[in-house]
Amino acid sequence: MHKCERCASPATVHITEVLAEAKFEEHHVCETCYPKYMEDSQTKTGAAITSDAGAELEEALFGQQECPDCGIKFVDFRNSHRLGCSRDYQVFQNELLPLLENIHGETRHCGKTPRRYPQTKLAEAELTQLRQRLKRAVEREDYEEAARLRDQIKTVEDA
Amino acid sequence: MHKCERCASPATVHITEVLAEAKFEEHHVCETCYPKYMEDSQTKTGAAITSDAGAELEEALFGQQECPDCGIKFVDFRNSHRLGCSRDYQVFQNELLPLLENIHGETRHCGKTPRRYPQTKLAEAELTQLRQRLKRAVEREDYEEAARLRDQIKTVEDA
Amino acid sequence: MNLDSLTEQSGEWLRASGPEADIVISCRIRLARNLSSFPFTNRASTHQKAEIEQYLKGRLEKIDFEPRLEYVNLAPLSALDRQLLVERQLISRELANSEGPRGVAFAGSEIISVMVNEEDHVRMQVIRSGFTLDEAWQDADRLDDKLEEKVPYAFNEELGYLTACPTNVGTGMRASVMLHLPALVLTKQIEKVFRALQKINLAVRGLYGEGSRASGDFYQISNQVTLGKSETTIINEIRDVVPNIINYERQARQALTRENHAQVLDRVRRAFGVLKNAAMMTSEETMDLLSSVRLGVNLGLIDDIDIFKVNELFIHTQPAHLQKLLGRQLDSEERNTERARFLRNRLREMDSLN
Amino acid sequence: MNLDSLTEQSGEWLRASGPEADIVISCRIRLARNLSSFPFTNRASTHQKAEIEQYLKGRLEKIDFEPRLEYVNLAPLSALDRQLLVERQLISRELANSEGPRGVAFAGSEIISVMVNEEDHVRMQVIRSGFTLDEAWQDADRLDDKLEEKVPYAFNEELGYLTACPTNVGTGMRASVMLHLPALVLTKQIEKVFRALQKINLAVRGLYGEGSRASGDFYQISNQVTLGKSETTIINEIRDVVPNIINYERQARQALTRENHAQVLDRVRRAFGVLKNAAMMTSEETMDLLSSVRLGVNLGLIDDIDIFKVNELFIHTQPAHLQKLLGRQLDSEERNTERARFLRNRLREMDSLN
Repeated sequence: MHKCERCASPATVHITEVLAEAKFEEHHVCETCYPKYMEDSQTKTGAAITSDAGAELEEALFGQQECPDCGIKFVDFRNSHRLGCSRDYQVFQNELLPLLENIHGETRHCGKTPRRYPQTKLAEAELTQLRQRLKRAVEREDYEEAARLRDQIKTVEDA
Repeated sequence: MHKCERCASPATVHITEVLAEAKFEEHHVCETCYPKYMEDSQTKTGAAITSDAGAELEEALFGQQECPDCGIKFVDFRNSHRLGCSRDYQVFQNELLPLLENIHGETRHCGKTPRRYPQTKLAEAELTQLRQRLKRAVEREDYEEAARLRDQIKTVEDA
Repeated sequence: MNLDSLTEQSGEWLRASGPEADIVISCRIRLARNLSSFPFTNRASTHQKAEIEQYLKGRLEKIDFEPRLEYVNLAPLSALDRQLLVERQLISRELANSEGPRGVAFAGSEIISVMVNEEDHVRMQVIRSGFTLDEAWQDADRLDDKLEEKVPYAFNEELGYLTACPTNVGTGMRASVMLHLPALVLTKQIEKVFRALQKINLAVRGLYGEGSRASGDFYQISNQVTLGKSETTIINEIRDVVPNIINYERQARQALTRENHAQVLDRVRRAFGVLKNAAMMTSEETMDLLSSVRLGVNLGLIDDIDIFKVNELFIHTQPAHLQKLLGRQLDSEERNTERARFLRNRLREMDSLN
Repeated sequence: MNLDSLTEQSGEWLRASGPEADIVISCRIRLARNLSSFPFTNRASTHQKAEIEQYLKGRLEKIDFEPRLEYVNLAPLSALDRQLLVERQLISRELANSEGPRGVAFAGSEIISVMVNEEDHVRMQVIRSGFTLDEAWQDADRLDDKLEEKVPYAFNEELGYLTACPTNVGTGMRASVMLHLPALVLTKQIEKVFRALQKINLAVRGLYGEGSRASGDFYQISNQVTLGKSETTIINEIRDVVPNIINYERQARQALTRENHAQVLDRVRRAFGVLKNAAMMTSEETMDLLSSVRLGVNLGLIDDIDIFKVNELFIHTQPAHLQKLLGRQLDSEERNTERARFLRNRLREMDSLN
């Protein structure tokens, strides 16, 4: 069991600070010292750590969640620096987001997307558009156009 | 002025110890400490130093001789490690002999002799021999031999 | 695939062709991908890893992509053969030393390789000679598209490609440029380059990746950030900074030639002399000496030596290559003797050819 | 005498001929003599020194001795020319750097030289290649006899030949043997040899005499005692101890070849490689590298190189020789460049001749 690094009490709050190049630094403090630790680390390394530490406090205070798919806890990730499966990104979202913010400075992907993935997305957007155009065609009683759109929607839906 | 290396009095005895490879070591003691120094150095490095030191004491107590040819004193040799002329070997004989003993372990030359030098020596020995043979020839009345020896002695004497 | 034949050829990335090839050895794009329906490699059971391997092997061999990739099962290979693949940069040291079902698919040209069951299920890479980041990215992108036609990737719209380590999430891309910077090292300006690159979130590593010493004055510059920027943005950032480093190295080379010509010439000549004559030679010393020779060739201080041949020596003198070339296992001392002999013969051959 | 011509030839003592020439470079006998009618050099006025010089020059040029000695007046010579004579061991560093009328008589073969107004009025020496102490003594003895016919020496029956320093009195003879002991240095046994020699009153010095570093693994062994022993006794003592050192060095060489063959081969080859390729080279490094090469030739690790040529390089790369060979004054940096060039050309020449 860890002792608080600021007093002799048992540590109940365990903080992982993320440094450059995916290196991690462990900190262990007790609940009494935690606000003071927060204050110091905020002035030292900025807000990102604070939210990370905040998530950690939550975890420490309200119990540890486990991924239903791969079975890891966030502490396992902290020890191995590896996640167990892709679902972990959702399960530990609160803990991971500040960490990602810290590593990448961003939390939203804006690069390449798998072709098959946007195909369905694209289809949905297309369908929405086609259905709107169908609705407008019916409103102006252009049934030739409505028939063409109906067939087109059927083709996209079946794709 | 040097102080005695054994007490605080002014040093009156100056000793040069000769070490290996013509290196020298200076020692300065007062007359009171000198016998003790002698005793120690005798047990330490043997009799040679003692005689050297004895010569030094003599020099220190009875004044410094100067070579009439080149004008150096023994102290000049001690400083430069070079003698001034060949006569110095006679002038400073008392000081040099223990030093030579120390460097070479011997004090008498027994190597090569210049040919011209022993030629006279040889001539003397030869003459002595020839004169003895002449005396014996005369004794046994061999005057032919005596005449030959007389001429031979004359030749050597004239050489 | 007969791995022994690898030693008879050289990876394309060693060819010393392409733009700025005197300073830019190679460009590399690496993409990390995972299958959505399996746990990440570190949490997968041996059985699951075998399934993943089987699944990916089948698809890799069938994808509509030229050149055709050939799959090599790593588990049954000897440590020596795996080390050989590491030295050729076809697989990572981590994959070589890990356990369980795993493999690599690559084509003869060695431009493209796809690791299976590395830290992520799929790690594909493209290495090209010279300053060719865009071309490498085009290849990698195309390969990725083709594989994705057959394989459902773990992806979410928010975080992009999901990877075992959050440092790779997003694009899953590591773009890197391998530079030979002997003059910046000699003039002690390399630290300045490090600091500048770190400021703009670019990482600097040695020849064999993370944690390896920058021996032979080789430095690999790569992106740290994989999330929140598109692949082309990341590549553009590196593509824009590399010419500055190239210029900096060129200036250092010119300054050396101008102000310390004799010293540099001496260093180069001595390195050449030792390489051509020594009877024992460690891998580390080889790298350092070859680096000086490479600088000498580029500065025109050593005539008529093919820079490609020098590049090749860097790889062929690595422990596994050496043992493969000689056809037998060697202990460390034997390697040092054989490495020296190999260098002597090769360099004298070159000399007499010219 | 045109000193420049000296650089086109080599002293006999370098010839690497004679018994045990792989280890014994040369033997040297030096006799100190003074004129009885003058103060020693250090107490002689400039006028007296001029008289001494005039007197000795005349007699040296007329003595009935083969080879004919030619007298060189040192005072008007440049520092470079004097240094040249030092490097060839024809004069001492002390004589080169002293002041006033002084000179040296020697013959073309450079076996014999007679210094005038060194520490003693006359210092004659004979240097011969190989382990040839007796021959050297015979030459020196004969030359001494011939000079003594014309010149009254300072001598007394008690102390023998009288010299400016009592360390030379008696025979006035210093007999020395120059040994090349690289294996004893490499195996760190050389200190043992020193201690043993000191115990029996023999001195050990470097290549250029008293106080000089033993660079190139050359060691000069000589008698300390000059009084109370005849010349032949002194020479016998040295002649008897040298074979032990030779054997000790040979054993060390055999042990190296047997137990550290690869390391020695590596050392020798690297030295050769650096010498044939470097662009800058100090005199000190040259000595050390040539020493390794010399060892290599003697161990048969380098083929077909004439050991005489290697011996010659030791001398021809000394500062004054180098400048003479190039026909101009050089500063220290230029010398290092030209020395390297000289070594490259010479060693490559040798290689291609073989």
